[in-house]
Amino acid sequence: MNWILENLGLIGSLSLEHLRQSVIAIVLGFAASIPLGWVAWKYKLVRGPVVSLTGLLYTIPSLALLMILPVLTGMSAISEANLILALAIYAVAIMVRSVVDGLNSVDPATRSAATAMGYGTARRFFAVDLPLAGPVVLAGLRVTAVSTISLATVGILVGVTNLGYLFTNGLQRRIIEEVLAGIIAVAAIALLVDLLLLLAGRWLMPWTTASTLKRRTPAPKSTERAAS
Amino acid sequence: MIEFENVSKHYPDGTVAVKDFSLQIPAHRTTVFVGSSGCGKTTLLRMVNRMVDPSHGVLRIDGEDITNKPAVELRRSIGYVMQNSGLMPHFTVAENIATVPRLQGMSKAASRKRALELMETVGLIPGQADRYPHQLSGGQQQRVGVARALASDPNILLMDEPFGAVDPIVRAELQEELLRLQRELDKAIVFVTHDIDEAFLLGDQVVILAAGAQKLQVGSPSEIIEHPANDFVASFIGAQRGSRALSLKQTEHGTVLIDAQGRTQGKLVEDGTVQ
Amino acid sequence: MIEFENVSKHYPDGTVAVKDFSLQIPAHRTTVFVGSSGCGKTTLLRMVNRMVDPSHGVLRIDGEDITNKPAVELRRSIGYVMQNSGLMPHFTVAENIATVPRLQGMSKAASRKRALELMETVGLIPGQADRYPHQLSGGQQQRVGVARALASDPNILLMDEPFGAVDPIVRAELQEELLRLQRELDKAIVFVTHDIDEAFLLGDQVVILAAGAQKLQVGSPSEIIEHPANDFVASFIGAQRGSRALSLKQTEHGTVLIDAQGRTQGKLVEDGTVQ
Amino acid sequence: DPLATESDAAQDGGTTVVVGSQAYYSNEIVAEIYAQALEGAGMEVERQFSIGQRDAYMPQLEDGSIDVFPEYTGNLLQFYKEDTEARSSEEVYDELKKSLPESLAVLEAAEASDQDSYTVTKKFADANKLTSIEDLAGITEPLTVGGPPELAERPYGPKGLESTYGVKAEFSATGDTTVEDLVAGTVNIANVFTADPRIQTEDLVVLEDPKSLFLASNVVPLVAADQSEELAEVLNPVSEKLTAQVLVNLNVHSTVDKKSAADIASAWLASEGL
Amino acid sequence: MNLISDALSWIFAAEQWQGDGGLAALLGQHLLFTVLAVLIAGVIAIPAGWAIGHTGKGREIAVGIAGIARAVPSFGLLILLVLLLGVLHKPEAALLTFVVLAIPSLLAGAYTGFEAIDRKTIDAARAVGMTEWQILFKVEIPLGLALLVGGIRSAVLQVVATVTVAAYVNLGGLGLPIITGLNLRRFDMVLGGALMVAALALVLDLAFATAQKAAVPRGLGARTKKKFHYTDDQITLEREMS
Ligand SMILES: Nc1ncnc2c1ncn2[C@@H]1O[C@H](COP(=O)(O)OP(=O)(O)OP(=O)(O)O)[C@@H](O)[C@H]1O
Ligand SMILES: Nc1ncnc2c1ncn2[C@@H]1O[C@H](COP(=O)(O)OP(=O)(O)OP(=O)(O)O)[C@@H](O)[C@H]1O
Ligand SMILES: [Mg+2]
Ligand SMILES: [Mg+2]
Repeated sequence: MNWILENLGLIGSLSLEHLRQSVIAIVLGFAASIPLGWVAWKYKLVRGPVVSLTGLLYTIPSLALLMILPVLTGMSAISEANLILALAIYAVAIMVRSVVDGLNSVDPATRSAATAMGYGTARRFFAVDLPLAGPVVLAGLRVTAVSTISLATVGILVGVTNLGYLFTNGLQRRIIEEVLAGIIAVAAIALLVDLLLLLAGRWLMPWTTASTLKRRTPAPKSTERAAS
Repeated sequence: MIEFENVSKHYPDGTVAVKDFSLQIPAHRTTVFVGSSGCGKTTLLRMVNRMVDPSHGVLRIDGEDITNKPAVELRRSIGYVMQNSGLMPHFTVAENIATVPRLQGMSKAASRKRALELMETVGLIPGQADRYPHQLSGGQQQRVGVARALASDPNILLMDEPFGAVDPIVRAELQEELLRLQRELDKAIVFVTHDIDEAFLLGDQVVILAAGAQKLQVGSPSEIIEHPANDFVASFIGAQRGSRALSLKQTEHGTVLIDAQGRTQGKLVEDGTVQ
Repeated sequence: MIEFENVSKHYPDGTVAVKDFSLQIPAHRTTVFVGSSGCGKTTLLRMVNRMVDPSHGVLRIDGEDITNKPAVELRRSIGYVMQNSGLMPHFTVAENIATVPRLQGMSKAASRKRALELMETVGLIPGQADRYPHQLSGGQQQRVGVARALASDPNILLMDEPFGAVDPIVRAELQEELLRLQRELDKAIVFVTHDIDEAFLLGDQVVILAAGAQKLQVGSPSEIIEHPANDFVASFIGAQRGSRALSLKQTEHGTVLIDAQGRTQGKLVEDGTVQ
Repeated sequence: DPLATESDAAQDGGTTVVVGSQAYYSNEIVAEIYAQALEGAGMEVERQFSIGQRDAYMPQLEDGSIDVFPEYTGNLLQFYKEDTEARSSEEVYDELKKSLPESLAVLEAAEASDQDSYTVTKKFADANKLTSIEDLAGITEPLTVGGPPELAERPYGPKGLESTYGVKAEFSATGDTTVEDLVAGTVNIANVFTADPRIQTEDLVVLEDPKSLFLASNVVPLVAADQSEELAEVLNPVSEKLTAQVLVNLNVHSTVDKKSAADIASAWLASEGL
Repeated sequence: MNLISDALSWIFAAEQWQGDGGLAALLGQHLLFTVLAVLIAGVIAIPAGWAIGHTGKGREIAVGIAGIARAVPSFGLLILLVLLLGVLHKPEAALLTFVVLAIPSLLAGAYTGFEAIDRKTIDAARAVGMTEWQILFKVEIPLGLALLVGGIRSAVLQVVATVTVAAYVNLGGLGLPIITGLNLRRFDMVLGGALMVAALALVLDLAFATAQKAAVPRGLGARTKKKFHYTDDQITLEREMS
């Protein structure tokens, strides 16, 4: 534990780096997934291919992607931009599907009611479809955020410094606390971001959490069990 | 006045939902479409606000072909209430009611004021304005649905089984409320149900439909009960009450009316005033 | 005979669903619990097959406290039909019907034979035996539910709004069917509904309940209509038909009965036989 | 490339010296020593540490976004001249100077070296009377060489071992745990860097390399040619003090005492009066 | 495009497939690790998930554990375990890492499968007199199977993609050419290895998609297709966990 206490500064600055890289990637991936997911949802024909192709991106080993991307984009392999782009691609791989699922989860009756009241198509998308897809999209975003933050550590293998540094450096120097500190820091950041997203969701989508004042008949489940 | 002229609707999968349907729906009156499931009631209704476009034929409102008006505008000018209310789950009650005024560009404050007025009209208390739909009972949700449909003060109100999902006691309450509202508002209401009792209670004009939106009988409730057009109508209007053929029976508590199975259906009072 | 003796049920969240309820339910008769939503009907019914255990009080079947028998066995010996049928979606019609015989160890072949017999009893054709529930209409699914409940030839049949989800015409059909079945089978049927018309049609004994399963009135349909215990019952049994206070009106088509609002409710025939 | 933030940071630095390092703790210590020494001489220093493999950082040195980098003469020479014949420290250093691109220069090399070696445990060496790689040829038991995965393809890897010394050995890609694997016995020959402190702490024997399979590889500052004069003033004295034993000691401070590179560097610089 | 053709010719070179370090052996190792890890994780997570789904208890704990498991970087965990267990136990360390990776999806697949079952169906099963075990085996497991297979599917995909790091600790697998190529600047090797992993993932994904369709009980044909379409993947599973 000594090592951790003596290197709090290092852990802190790496954490900030890590957070910055991950957040940019998450935001980029999210921004790209909304239109992609919308297209996939709207046009049934392209849905299958788009969803499976983006899903397949997820299976490309991260190390390989980090080395191959620079060849395709011309950017330097060790640049932060390269890592962020790779992470954003993985984020898209997860998010597109949840955007499609989210739009699918909107009750067609609600959508039809909106049309019946005189919403135009574009207006309806932003005022009705997107917010109502929100909870599912948010759930996807939370998964994306956590996995992006944890995945970002591989950046160190191509020379982008973040909390992954503690893993390779700890291994070379055989300092177990250093590796452990890295894992804890990554997990803590991931869970923190997850929590922030959850809170942001509550704030942005108050209807999902407003309590049901009328007593909802609970599922009979629990009492049966008591009875059997 | 709404006018259907030889209207048909074929869905892309080949279903003929409406076949050569013509009807005049008077203003300031309630017209009820009644018929069993799948006979085309919803399709007829949704043609009025162009949620469904007819395959053939013409629909006119006050003499003008409705295809001449942009669909979006037309819809904003017609109230529409559906089963399960169709409320936006992410809007509060007030926001839901104010939807159309907002779409028409009314300011936030003015539209909220309007929403609160309407809540009173339909019997909701102002304290519920900032709730979300799922925090209301089914009956209250339907009231919000009605308020929303009334928000732009439309001449026409379309109601598709608006009370189908609430329990009988609340339903009776909502029906009474609608009768009261209609006395005040005087809209052209087109109402869809498959409950013949509801049709007779609410309708000035009742249209009994069979598959393909075939008109079996059109008339006032009394005309239909007293003179069913054919056996099918007779059995249809009787089906839901065992039978409407009643006879008198003397009991120690007074004269009651019994149906063909000998079950008591009501109590005879001397005149038409409430007992 | 089923006997409720001072039975209460408090749910863990504090809801008192049933408060000190006592009732005798005769064998070979249909007893209907009717009341508005949440008044405790389902809770009462589910106590009979120990899906819910009472917090206080005793329930006896033919004199024996039901807690003396293992719940699983008790349930197999009591038929239970619920709204939306509660069929196993992954079992065929025949498999669904044969569930209890199979649980009781009957061979596959014998239980299938039994299932086919029962299908006939409830008016299903044998060709539907190998369908899955979702391939049937709502009404047919309810028939399967009834057949399944009858499979072990139980003395008691519990039915919880079994016809609540089907449309009125099919509902009328199923109600007739149940009346016919009951004439044949002679079970103790406990039936839950919130439709007073259905209660009066099916019940030999009707129990009108208010919140907390408070008994407002117990009696035959005629007794209740002719002599409602209090104003609440009077309005409850009237609520669903505008009013049951009818008066006579002469028209050119003959004498009709009109309600307090002047709406035609039926036609007078000279005697109790069907017109 | 506008997206490459590292380059951005460096381009504005006429006055700032950018010091880089590999993602290798020992290299990082040396880089830190350079950085602190330069700071001591009043220069602005920016650190771009832990950049990974040579392939990754060389382009940045070549384009001037990094100005100083601790390098190893032999490995660097091979990067530019794969088939080099040079083997001794001097040969390598001389040839390296000729092979570098114009924009780059090396300052004085230190005595300290951190080069590839074949290493065995003391026990294994004693049992088989090993002092040199040549001696391996006489061993009958199956041999396995552990090392980073790419050793399989390197000229001094198993193929070189066989062609130069006639030693046949299997290869096992033990990567970052090569020394542990050697100690644990999963491999009996390990490709270890000579400055690895565990050669001492774990009682290992570096086999001699009479036929020069490996190049000598001394620690050397690789710098931007246009700044080499100012930098030499500061870094040559440092290299002079950086002996083989010093480098091992520094590494021990890192792995055994778990000190940070910065602390190790400042302590050493202070003790040497630099 | 040049790169891809280089990679393909690297893959299809006959000598690539032979010997201890050949692609055939690496593919075998990769599969073996995947299968073992998912099996072990399944033995732990599936019964646990079923227990949670059946009893409705312990959900929060499961969500918490799964959340943490997902937040732990596999690469770091592998290193930590190698350091803790020692080099002689690298295979165990790697396996444990992959098991941790697979658990969240499997757990979620198992209990969301149960939770997605209409409560009325289970209520009815109990009411006709099924015992708790009968409910489990005759109703819940068959009806929850499709979502469970979905969970297995996403666990397998995640593990397949991650087993590439096994090469980092000398355990072979298709990550070996990637890591070797990385240090040698041999892009044909890097891309070739990546393509092999992606192809393996694709094949497994297709196999599981088929299995998942087959796992939908026949009775849940048309009516529930849609529902399963939209719950058949990891994201949805994860969503239901959060
Ligand atoms: N979008 C559609 N595509 C194809 N067929 C449709 C569509 N909408 C309705 N139908 C079919 O058209 C017929 C009439 O449908 P409609 O919804 O108008 O009936 P309805 O009288 O409102 O029935 P319900 O009482 O069940 O609401 C039905 O057979 C229905 O299946
Ligand atoms: N498991 C439970 N836990 C807590 N409260 C419950 C539970 N089940 C039912 N209740 C409550 O007990 C009361 C009676 O419920 P019950 O389901 O018996 O009513 P019901 O008459 O069948 O209503 P409905 O007509 O809506 O089916 C209601 O207030 C209900 O909310
Ligand atoms: Mg309809
Ligand atoms: Mg109930």
